[in-house]
Amino acid sequence: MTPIIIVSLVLIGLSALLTVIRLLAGPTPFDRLMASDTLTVIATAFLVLFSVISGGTDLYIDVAIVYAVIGFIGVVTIARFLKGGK
Amino acid sequence: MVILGNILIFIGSLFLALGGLGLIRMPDVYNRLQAGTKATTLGAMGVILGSAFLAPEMLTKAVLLIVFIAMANPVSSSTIGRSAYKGGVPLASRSVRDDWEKEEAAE
Amino acid sequence: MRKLIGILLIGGFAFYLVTVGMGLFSAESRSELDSVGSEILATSPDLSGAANTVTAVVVQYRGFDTLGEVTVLFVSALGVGMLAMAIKDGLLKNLFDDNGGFVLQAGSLALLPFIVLVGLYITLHGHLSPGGGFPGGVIIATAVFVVILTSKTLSIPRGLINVMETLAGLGFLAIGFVGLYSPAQSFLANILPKGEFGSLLSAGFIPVIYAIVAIKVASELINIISKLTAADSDSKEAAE
Amino acid sequence: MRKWKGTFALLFLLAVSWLLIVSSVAFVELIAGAVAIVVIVLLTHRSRDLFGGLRLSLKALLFTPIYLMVFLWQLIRSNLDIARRVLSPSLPINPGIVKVQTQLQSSLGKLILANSITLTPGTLTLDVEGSSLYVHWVDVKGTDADAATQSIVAGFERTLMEVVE
Repeated sequence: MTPIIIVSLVLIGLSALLTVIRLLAGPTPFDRLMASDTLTVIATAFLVLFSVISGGTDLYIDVAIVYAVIGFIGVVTIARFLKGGK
Repeated sequence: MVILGNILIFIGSLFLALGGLGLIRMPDVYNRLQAGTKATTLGAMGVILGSAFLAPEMLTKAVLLIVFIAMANPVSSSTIGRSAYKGGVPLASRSVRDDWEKEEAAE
Repeated sequence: MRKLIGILLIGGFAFYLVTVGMGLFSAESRSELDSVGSEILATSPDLSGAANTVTAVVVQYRGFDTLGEVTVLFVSALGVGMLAMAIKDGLLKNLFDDNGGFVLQAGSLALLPFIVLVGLYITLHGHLSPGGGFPGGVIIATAVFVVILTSKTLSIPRGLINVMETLAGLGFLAIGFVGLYSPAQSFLANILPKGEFGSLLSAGFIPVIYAIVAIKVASELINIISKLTAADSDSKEAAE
Repeated sequence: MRKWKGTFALLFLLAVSWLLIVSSVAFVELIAGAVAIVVIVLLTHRSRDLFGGLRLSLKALLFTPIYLMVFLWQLIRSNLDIARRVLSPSLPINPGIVKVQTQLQSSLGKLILANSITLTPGTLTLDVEGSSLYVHWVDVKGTDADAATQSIVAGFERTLMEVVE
């Protein structure tokens, strides 16, 4: 692990932390939903990076692909449900 | 190759962090969507491509993942934005214009 | 109350991280905990021929259990279906009072084939990389779900899906009985050739079982979704 | 004709995706992929119709990488733009929703345009109705609808016209 990657991990962690703050703070349900959407993408990126730093196996990238797909579908579904009840 | 990968990962994570900051600072859900979508799309693309440079055996899957994120992320953001608008979330008070509201009122 | 729940969630997550971290760093507790795991890791490649040991455990070591799980899913799908039938218009129908907007409509149609492709990849490579029939089937079903979200008039071939579900269930049983009457003489014995370790055609019947599980999971979930949202009620009315 | 075009385009895109995701050209993988792709294409007739909007000509093939380049450049620009706005203490935004027009006919064209607008500097597509797009704009300039159309849509549209209908 080079120092650059450690700094990058810290930055990704910071971004996830800020997103979680938005997730908890709201104020509208759409803010929370958007925060979880962002969190999905951040987690996908992190999974791929983790797959490299944990020894270069390409197993985690399969997990990342599935995570991206399921995350997208979940967010879209909740967005559709939220529209019904104001 | 390794150096390029490191640089890409760093730039990507920098944009991810900026996106997180945008999520905190922007005044309403639409502006937050703007910051969130763009920054995380490019940020995730950078991190994924950079990781693929460090481990070339997963380059093909990484390319597919990048294309998927580039297609799916704007769709989910648009959907959230549209449901927020239809669900009655107002624009921030400093907004200057709303063409859509005029249309809906006219109907 | 909500703050309390938030604090509890964060606290629970922190506790989880700390325990996981401690487990990773103390070598002794690890070797104690992993005694069954290391046994399976040692025997799995010869016994099942699957590169993914988790899959080997699910299908090879406890395949009968998996058959039970699929049955549980089938029974719950049946129950939800009957409940949904009792409420004529479909439970979730009124939630979707418009079409979801053009971007989602076109976007879900554009992404549907590729998401299904990912689902099939996950299913077929379950014995090589993380995944398998259960997540693969769920991915396929959810992709169809997003298309249903945007259009109530989508006609789902429910008859075809029911046939597929039944055939998949019978196929699972058939493989089990083939194992029972083969020289190995045990239910769900892995009698197919193991193939070359790590290639697509390896691990004997594991990819076959997972393909069957994926078909069953996907068709059951699509059935539940279409009944709940009454997605094909319009087309049914048109046919009558 | 359009139907066959969509089928062909979808077959091609799925085949490329399968090769990318398995990252192997072993014979069994190719056979499994071919079966999977044919089944998917047979079952998704709406997606086939959607992909019928692609132009299949040498010129379109030539313009696809150009479009991707334009898109990538805009994405990088938009991130620098967001970075500038977020990092400056006064938060220089001037948001609003504007309605812009597009000349693209096919659903696929409008989808790609909407997605591209979402990822370009300061704009986010909220909805598309017919040939008009409702766009949330971080920095609204002026009140003229034509000027807005010019600055948001026109840059992509010219290149995209060559790729989709």
